[in-house]
Amino acid sequence: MIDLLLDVGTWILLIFGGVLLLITGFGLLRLPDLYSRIHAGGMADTLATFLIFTGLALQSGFTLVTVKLVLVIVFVFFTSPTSSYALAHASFVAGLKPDLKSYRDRDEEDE
Amino acid sequence: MFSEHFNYWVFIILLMLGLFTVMSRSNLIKKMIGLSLFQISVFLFYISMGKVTGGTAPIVVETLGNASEPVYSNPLPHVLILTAIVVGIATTALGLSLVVRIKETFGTVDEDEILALEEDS
Amino acid sequence: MIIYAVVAIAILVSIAMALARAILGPTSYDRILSANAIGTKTVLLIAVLGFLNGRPDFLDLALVYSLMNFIGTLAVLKYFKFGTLRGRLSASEKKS
Amino acid sequence: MLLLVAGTMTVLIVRNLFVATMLLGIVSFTMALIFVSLDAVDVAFTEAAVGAGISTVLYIGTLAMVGAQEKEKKTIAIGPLIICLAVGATLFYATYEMPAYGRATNPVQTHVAPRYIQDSPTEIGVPNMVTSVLASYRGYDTFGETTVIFTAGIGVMLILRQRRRRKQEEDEEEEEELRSSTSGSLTGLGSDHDLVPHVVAKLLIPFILVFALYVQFHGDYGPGGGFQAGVIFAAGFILYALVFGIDFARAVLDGKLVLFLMAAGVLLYGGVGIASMILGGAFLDYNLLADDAVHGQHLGILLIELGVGITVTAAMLSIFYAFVGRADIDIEQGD
Repeated sequence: MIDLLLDVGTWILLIFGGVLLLITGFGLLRLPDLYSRIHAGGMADTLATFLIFTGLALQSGFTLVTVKLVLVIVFVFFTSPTSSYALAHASFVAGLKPDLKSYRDRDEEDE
Repeated sequence: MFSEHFNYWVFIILLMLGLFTVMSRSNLIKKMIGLSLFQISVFLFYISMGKVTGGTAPIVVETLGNASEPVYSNPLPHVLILTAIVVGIATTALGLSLVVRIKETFGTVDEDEILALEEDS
Repeated sequence: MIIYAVVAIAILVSIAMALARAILGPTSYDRILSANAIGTKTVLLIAVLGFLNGRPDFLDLALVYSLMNFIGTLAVLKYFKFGTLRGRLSASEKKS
Repeated sequence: MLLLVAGTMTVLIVRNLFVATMLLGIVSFTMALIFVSLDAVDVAFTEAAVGAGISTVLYIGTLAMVGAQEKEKKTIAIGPLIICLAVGATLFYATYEMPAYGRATNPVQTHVAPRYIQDSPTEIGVPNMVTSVLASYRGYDTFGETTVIFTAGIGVMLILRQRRRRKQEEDEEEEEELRSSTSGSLTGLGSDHDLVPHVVAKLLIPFILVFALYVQFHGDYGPGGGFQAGVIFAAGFILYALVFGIDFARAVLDGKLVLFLMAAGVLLYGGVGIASMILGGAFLDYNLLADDAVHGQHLGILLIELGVGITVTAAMLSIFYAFVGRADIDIEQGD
């Protein structure tokens, strides 16, 4: 019973993670400017990592593997937002402005 | 046929690209990058030679009772490549430091310009 | 087992997309971003592959990857903030 | 998956230098991924640590000093292209003579490898065959390679340490002025807004170092060992130097101390060999180091892996110091 429950949990988590990853990919490819791409690449990725690794941890039971999975999760949780932040900050300092024009164009199209 | 040699073909493509970069680019850093590519392709070649289909990484697993002994991939290429990677980075560092010195002496890292300067002086 | 394969394929597709961004990306920051994203996805893929092959004790690798990803990104950004590449960047900004 | 690599490579040829460096990092990641799928866990470990981390940092360090513009050249070099295609065609033809990929009966698999695979668990008693082959069966090779790294570290240091001559090109001076007019040096303390990386790095560095030690001493049982641990250890310090400035890192681990450690690692390796000679065996024959052969092998492998680890750490650090320290000299003179 518990095994079945764990399996189902893993399935759900992994599928959500996979879908999120695909969304990340599309976001990286399709969004108009750097700052929105950072959102796709930095935020969705972290959540997807969390989901997938939790799913894997459910499968592995209480072993060294689980401990390592948790370590990786913690590590990614620290580093991924940090590098996203540093990236956004560096590009802003370098004078790269958000591409507001494309948003405005789209809004006009909507109206 | 296709899957039997696919890895080797990829290796050849990478090797050609690396070789071409080394020979055709006059920028010295680009040459170093080409050299790295060349290295990587050779690593790929070795490792794919060592692979056994259905095998697993060459770290002994405990087999429980009647379970059959697992097939391991060949550890020897792994060893060679492992050391080669680290030595490779060391030599790359040496090359890059030479590039820095050349830049300081000649003021350029372009091979053609360096040769022209040499002829002038 | 199938789920692992499905997720692995999803990750691969995602990597391919990020790679396309790295190739297209108008500014260098886009390329850094996609390199970073590819790193994160590689970590995931290693973990999933480990489970797929039934030998999930190679997670040290994933840890090293995330570490190296972080260091590489920071180094590049540091170079960008204080390096000499600013002139080029404004040129590419005009394009966008 | 392999297609990914090919695609990346093609790109690598065309863009400017900085982009090429980034793409080299990506290629490295993909490559390590392929190594994992080809069962070469240890190699993937090393490739990840070296290719994606250290070599990117080194290329960046060079680019910071040299400048990232490559001159546009429209002409396609026909000579090299022809040579390349010829070499490629020859090799391609040669693959048809190659035995099929992944078959267990290939010549490579039948020569010495079965002996390593079958006997190493009983002879050496170390689960990770890569480690046992690396450190025990092929101990001579590894000793040589450690020496190569040692030499390379010293070489880089000698080349880059030299005072630069006063003969400077005009454009170079301009470049330096540009650099010194920007808000800080490459290695300086950074701006006030670097708070987040500072805190996170401070949190993570101890864990990185502990993890490096784990890799070092767990190398007998899982993927890992001296080479990888050395690189990770050095990476921890490089992170520290990147975030807090190189002066802080130098305060922790002085340049002279690094040199000393570099030599100490090689000496430790050689010392183990000589110790086994004194005990009456051949050079690097660990069986005699303890009462029992397997135990002796364990001890020997542990010691020489430690030696390798120390040397690699110190060599990487000294290379990094040399590169970054060079940039500092440049900036001082540009003022």
